[in-house]
Amino acid sequence: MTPAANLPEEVEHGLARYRTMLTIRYFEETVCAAAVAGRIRGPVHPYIGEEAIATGVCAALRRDDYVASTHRGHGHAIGKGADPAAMMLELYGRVGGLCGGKGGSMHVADFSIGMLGANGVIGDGVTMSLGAIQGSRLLGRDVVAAAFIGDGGMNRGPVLEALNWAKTFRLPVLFVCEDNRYSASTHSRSVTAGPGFTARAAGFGLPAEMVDGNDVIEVERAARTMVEQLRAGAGPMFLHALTYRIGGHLAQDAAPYRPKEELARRSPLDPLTRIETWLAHHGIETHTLEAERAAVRESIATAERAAQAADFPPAASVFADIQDIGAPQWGA
Amino acid sequence: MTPAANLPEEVEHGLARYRTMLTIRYFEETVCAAAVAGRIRGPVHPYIGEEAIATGVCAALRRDDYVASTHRGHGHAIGKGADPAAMMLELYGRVGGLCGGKGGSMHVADFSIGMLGANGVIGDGVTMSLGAIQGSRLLGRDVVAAAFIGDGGMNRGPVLEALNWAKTFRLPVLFVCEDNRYSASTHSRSVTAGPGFTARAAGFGLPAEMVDGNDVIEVERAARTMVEQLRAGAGPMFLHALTYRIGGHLAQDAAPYRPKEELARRSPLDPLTRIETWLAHHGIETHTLEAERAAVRESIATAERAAQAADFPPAASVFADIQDIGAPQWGA
Amino acid sequence: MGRMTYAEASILALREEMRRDPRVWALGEDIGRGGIGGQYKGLQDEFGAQRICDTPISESTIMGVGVGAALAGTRPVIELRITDFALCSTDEIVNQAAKVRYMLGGQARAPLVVRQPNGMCAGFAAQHSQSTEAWWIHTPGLVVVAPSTPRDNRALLKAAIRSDDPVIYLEHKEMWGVDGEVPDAEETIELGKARVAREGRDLTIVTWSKTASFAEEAARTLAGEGIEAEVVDLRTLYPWDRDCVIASVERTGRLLVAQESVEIGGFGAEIVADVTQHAFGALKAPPARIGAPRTPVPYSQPLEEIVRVDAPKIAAAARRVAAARRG
Amino acid sequence: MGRMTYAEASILALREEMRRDPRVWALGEDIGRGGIGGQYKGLQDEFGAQRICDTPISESTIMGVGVGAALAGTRPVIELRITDFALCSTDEIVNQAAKVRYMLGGQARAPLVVRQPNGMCAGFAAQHSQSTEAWWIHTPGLVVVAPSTPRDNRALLKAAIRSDDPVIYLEHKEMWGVDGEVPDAEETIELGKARVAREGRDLTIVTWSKTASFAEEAARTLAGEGIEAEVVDLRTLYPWDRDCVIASVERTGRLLVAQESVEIGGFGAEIVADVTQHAFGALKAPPARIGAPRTPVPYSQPLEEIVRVDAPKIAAAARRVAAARRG
Ligand SMILES: Cc1ncc(C[n+]2csc(CCOP(=O)(O)OP(=O)(O)O)c2C)c(N)n1
Ligand SMILES: Cc1ncc(C[n+]2csc(CCOP(=O)(O)OP(=O)(O)O)c2C)c(N)n1
Ligand SMILES: [Mg+2]
Ligand SMILES: [Mg+2]
Repeated sequence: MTPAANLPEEVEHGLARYRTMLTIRYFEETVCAAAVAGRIRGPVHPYIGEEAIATGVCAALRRDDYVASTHRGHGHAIGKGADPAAMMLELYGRVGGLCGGKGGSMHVADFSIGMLGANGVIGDGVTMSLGAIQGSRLLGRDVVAAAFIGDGGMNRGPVLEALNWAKTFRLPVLFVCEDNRYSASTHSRSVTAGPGFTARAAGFGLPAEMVDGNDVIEVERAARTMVEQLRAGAGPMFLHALTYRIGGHLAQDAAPYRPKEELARRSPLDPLTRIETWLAHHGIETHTLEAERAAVRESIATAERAAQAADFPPAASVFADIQDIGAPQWGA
Repeated sequence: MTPAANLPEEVEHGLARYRTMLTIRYFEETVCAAAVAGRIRGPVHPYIGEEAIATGVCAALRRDDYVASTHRGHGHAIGKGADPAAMMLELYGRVGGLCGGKGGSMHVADFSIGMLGANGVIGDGVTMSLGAIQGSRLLGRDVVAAAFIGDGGMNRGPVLEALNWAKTFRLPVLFVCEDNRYSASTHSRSVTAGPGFTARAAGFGLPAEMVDGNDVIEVERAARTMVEQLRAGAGPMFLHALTYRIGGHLAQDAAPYRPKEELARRSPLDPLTRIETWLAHHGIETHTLEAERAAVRESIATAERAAQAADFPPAASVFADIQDIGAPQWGA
Repeated sequence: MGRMTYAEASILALREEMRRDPRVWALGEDIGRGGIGGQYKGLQDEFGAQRICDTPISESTIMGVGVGAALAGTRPVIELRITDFALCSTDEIVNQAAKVRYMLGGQARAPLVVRQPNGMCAGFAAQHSQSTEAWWIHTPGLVVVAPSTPRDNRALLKAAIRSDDPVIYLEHKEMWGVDGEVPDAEETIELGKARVAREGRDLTIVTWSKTASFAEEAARTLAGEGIEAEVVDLRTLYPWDRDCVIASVERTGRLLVAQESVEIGGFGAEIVADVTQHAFGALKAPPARIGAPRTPVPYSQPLEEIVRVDAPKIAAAARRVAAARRG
Repeated sequence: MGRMTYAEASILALREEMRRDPRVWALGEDIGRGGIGGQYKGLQDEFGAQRICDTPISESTIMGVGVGAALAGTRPVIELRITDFALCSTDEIVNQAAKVRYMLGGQARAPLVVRQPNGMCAGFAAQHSQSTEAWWIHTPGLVVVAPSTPRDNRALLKAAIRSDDPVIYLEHKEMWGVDGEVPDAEETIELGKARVAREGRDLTIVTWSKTASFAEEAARTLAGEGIEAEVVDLRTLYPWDRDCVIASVERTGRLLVAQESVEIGGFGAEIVADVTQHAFGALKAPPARIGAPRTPVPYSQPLEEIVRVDAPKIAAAARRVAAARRG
């Protein structure tokens, strides 16, 4: 769905962000259904409700900039430009998956676009992103990194070490805290101390800002400003993005532990509703939005059909890419 | 050397602190000489120059309160009331040592007075002290803990996690950062970001204060105020004590990496000089101070002679106190 | 005698111990609402948030706090969610929990239990499917336990909580929903004692945790072929019941260790090496191991199946051992 | 050919590699002024603070940064000071460095070297005297190297840096000052190949790291008694040179593994188990191990001596192996 050529740039960007967010939303809805039905195995952490953050932040990045993700990584991958069809193949564990079917949901990665991977260990993506930048600096590359971390993850030692480290070495890293209020079934606030994450970051010398993480326009604006500064050498910065995990922690989690009123209060804040309202306000008509939705929905459905039809990886691949010396089957 | 009975309480306390600080200083000078001469083995991290901190903080604690220490732990042990003679036996690896000769310098501990031990791993004493308090709370005991940590250690993840944890559970723990400016041969400032440790602690919600860590009177005053508050339920607090490591990182370290001017600037700030000046100002005469010094010096010398004469632990003790089930020599 | 799941059996054990001893408490991420396998369900309602304590995502501090709390006289059950995350608190386990009693000359002890569900979990991939028992076996100061049935999970968890030694308690990630008979009456199992799950004269299969059920299944298959395998479920991995294993090998003359974890450098190597050294004369064939190849666990199902040690693979290995002759 | 110390040999190796390849750099605590064993002395002067990078005391991040930097195309040498502190970054080593290539389907690799001086250090007590090689052996994705001489330290460190696999590089804590001959010409040693340090027909002693010198000393003593021991210094612990070991055992018929680390669950168990499985027929006596008891390392000198595996203890064990008969 190419928008009319005569749209103002701002609106064209808005539409592009909408498309990315839709892709994430439909991808997640599709893989959640597949996980619940048992077609996709293992843990799937849906990004539903948080689409504006990955979309806005990644829009502010260059193709060769890095993104380090979390266990809830599909949105970051799509935001950075990974192919949803190859992601679908990965989640189905098939040939052609981003990681050859060997990683699954918690390891979607695409190094060709600087997407360093989802990660099964909270916080490790953050420290690794610092290294990717420190290494790149040594190689004379002017890339930056966005390191995503959850509100719960903000209490892990390595993440806190990383704040100090990034500032010490003045690394161009944008820490993005996706504050969806929950760590699995725990309300994060109940295990998190202090006046807030911006103050926490400031305690390590990082300029920090809080944004409405459900407003993709605002997220992108904040991220752009920060990324420009960091590429210019200002050192690391911290973006605290407030959002809400609309779904459960996992595809199968109905999240009964959440108060009904909370959900009711949250629903109107859905980032997709927000960008739709914005687009409508900027003159995009309902049928255009509907057409966008239909097109994205269809492309995800096609991707799922293709994944279901694809082959599983050949048996030999189980022993490939472990290490160059030292055969894995020794002693068997 | 009992001071004249008619001294004001304040001065009597000052003299008692002086005695503690002298004990630490002479203990350290003695064990450093022994380490350099090869009579004491393994790493010895002298507390010389930092005596006012352990002395002032421990003076604010009850006997059953906890202290968690670092690799540089002799001062904390003496401050909390451990017997220097039993410590000397420990460093000499002899029977009668605080840990039966099995721990050495990095593990001096005395549970009978809440001294949870020096520790060979930076930061682990801090997290363990939180547990000692959380456990004690469960047992209905109203104890508090002082957790010591170096300026370099303030960058370890577990220590940062501990700030969040202590505040989350409102644990009565006083974090004491002994900022001696160095982490081994590294100038800590070069690897430490942010406006300072009080801001860092405040980022986790801990009330924090900076004190002149070479002024035992000031340290004790600050610690007393905080300990009172924490025992009353105010939650954890943070004391940033500025000091200077007069000696090397280890007994054998001549610290050639330190600028001469820095040393020259620092010498007059020696905490022992400071308390001597204070005592003189409060009417204590030179010969009284000299007598104190002679007495402490003699008691440490006696302790060393006793340690050198003491037996090594019996061979059987190598297999004692490992675990109740599972003999250590299996398979031998 | 009633039926209950592996998870329910552990809830029962913890409830019984918490009622019996007010010093027993549990801490870990997200346990208040039941924990990753439902193994804490309902406990916070009964014992409150202080004794079933939800923590921040701070693995180092969870473990450090557990050690400190044990030193202060309580008996913490430390929940690390899965053994893979225990890698984030290895230092606190090895450098503190395991050694503190020794290096402080016996003036204090750390009676704690570290629960860290072990092993593969279908579809969970490389960072959530590890087995770590080999490491803890090698670490002085630690007792290591791995229950293979609901009944054992109840009785061994109780024994672990009562133990004055630090215990690494390895439930299996895929077993929470497995059910079995559990006696109504309170029961503990002595740590360090194995269970002969099945008797047999032709070879000894030593195993533990979930693999015990695969070994029993393999033994049933083999029985149909005239091979009678004795299956020894170790229950406690350190100290392992060498007397029981050696007595069995002396009867059968043949040893196969069956483990889910990576074979190279795994716990099976210790058993084979030890039995070889101490019962060499009794061996009618080279002792053998069956374990996973030295491969991270892949995500895709057919690949995962390749590295999974199951009953057919154990049976095949057992046939080779039964047929082999002293070289 | 000149003489230099083990530390100097490693400085030479790193200097040569850093000159050769601008992607090579090192990071760790306090290395700018030379590091704990002087093994970085002078390098910051030549290469600057970006390539010999002093870090905060943040073990998790040191290791995480190393992995990220390797993924971004550099070749970091990660200094963890001593293996005991590597326990603070076990997660990053095992869950990231070792697996990243595999779980990302080969789209990236982590060519890094983790230096973590291993073993006992006189008087350093329980938290500074551990050996961890058994853990890394067991971890898919890792190559493990342990140099036993200055010459090997130079040649193996160079090979490790050039390796595209993540390498756990275990120098020995007590060897920094040991000197030996090192060739002037550049030299690397192929990873995975052992060195026969001494030939002999009566038994094979397999060993590595500092213990190799004790084994050689024991072999000299034994020679005076008419026992000719072959000493195999593995150099690379994973993959270990099984061909070399098995060929030797096939000649001698007897195996003793000598290791400094805790015997139970140690690497020696793997060697004994593997050789038993694959060369059972060649064994004239039960294969044996000599290692430390399962004891934290005590501080006091006479106690420390008890748990230290030295030449006399190896010789005594070798005598028993040489005298034993097939049971
Ligand atoms: C080191 C580590 N500890 C625990 C877990 C288990 N775990 C997975 S997701 C999760 C909650 C994370 O909360 P948050 O960081 O807020 O991210 P969110 O799931 O809300 O996106 C936990 C505890 C893990 N993956 N890694
Ligand atoms: C986890 C850990 N990392 C590294 C070390 C090695 N180490 C011992 S002391 C030291 C410097 C500590 O500096 P600081 O915390 O400022 O304490 P100070 O020595 O100045 O008292 C280092 C790096 C250690 N003991 N533990
Ligand atoms: Mg969250
Ligand atoms: Mg310091």
